Amino acid sequence: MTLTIRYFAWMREHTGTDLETVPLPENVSSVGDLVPHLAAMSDGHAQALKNMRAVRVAVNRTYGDLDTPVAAGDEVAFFPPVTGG
Amino acid sequence: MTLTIRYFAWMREHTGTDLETVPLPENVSSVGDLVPHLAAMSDGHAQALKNMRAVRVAVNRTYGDLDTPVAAGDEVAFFPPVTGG
Amino acid sequence: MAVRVQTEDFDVGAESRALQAETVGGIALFIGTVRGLSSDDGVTAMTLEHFPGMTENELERIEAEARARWPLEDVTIIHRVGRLLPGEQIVMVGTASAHRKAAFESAEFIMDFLKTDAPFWKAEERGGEKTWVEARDSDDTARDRWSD
Amino acid sequence: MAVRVQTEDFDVGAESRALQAETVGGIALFIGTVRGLSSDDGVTAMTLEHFPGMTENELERIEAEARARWPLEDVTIIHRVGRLLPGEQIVMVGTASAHRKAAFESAEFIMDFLKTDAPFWKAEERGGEKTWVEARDSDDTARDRWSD
Repeated sequence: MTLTIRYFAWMREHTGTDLETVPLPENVSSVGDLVPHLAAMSDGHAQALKNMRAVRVAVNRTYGDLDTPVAAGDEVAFFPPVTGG
Repeated sequence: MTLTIRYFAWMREHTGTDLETVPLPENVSSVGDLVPHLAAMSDGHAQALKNMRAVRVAVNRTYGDLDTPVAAGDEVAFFPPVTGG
Repeated sequence: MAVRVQTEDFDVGAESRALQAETVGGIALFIGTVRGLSSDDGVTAMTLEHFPGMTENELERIEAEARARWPLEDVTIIHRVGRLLPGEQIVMVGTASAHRKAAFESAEFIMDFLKTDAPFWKAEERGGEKTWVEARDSDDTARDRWSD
Repeated sequence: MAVRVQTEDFDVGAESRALQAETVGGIALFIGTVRGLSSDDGVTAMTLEHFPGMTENELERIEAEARARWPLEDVTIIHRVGRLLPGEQIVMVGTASAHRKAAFESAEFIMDFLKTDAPFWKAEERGGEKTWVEARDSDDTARDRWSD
């Protein structure tokens, strides 16, 4: 009953990790439910997840948003708006 | 008191020449005035210049039309709509 | 699907030849490069990070959308990652079609969506300082004009 | 002004590198090729004729108009003449700019005007028969959309 969480770019630098496995908290069924639990993990996490309007989310490598469902075994990735090309 | 006349592509094949020097006919002051004189030079010329709506004109290497002035020493080129690229 | 994410450079001439075929009349290529010191505010290097697995999925999805919109014979999308110096090539999009309009439009479409949807991030170095590049609204605008 | 009319082939990779510079962020290239036998109604070769002197003037005029409309760092226009076989390269337009939109749009603009204004004519061979290609209304339409 775990989730895989990924962070990229400046969010990775704030959280200090690019990949972590966390237990699926009770009563979490969407990305929006999950974010406060992750933000509570460290000051860096809180900093990274402070402004969710500036963050993009992918669940199982497909773009989602705060309403996207999450369930045990899912990979949830957080990253800034992209700047490639 | 001559003009240099050039023909390209199928017009060149009809007239049988890519370049000819002709005396500037009397009372010719525009491309439109000139065309009947050229068309009278041979059956091939007549054929090439039969439908002037299908022909483009350049005087001294700049696009013109039937109203463009011509004077002694000018180069007048006739060619089909272009098809390069 | 011809999508590649790689650290090594690519050869535009070879990529152009690979897009050529009996049925192709026009090839459109776009090459994005790292702007140099003199152009800008003193960028000395750039590092490109991406989300392996998701990046390829997104590029293939963008390619598939382009192929659904235009009659394309072939498509190549190459994006480099890692550290790049001014003047280096970052990205290439190539499209081959019987007709030039389809080649041009689809290459621009792919670049516009790549810029907003493919999970790449650029960090710029200026002297010893590293700064993450911020996304530009103009890239969203460029993408959104395809949605009519 | 980088305008060339030539019988010999050109190297897209070398041309792309030549367009690169400190101030360049994007290079757009278009390569027109001779469509092959299988695509079409059996063209076995193509001959391109042009009006030496006027051709170069027109290409330089088109380049100058593109440079007046977009902030371009560099432009290359190469057009081959003579006899070409299926698969061979006919034309290349390359534009380099700080910004991709300028590079894309200006390359398409140059191709559209080249197609209608540069004095080149194509004759196609099918077996022993030679036919002059007729101009297409769609090329005039493509050019005219730039006039607003």
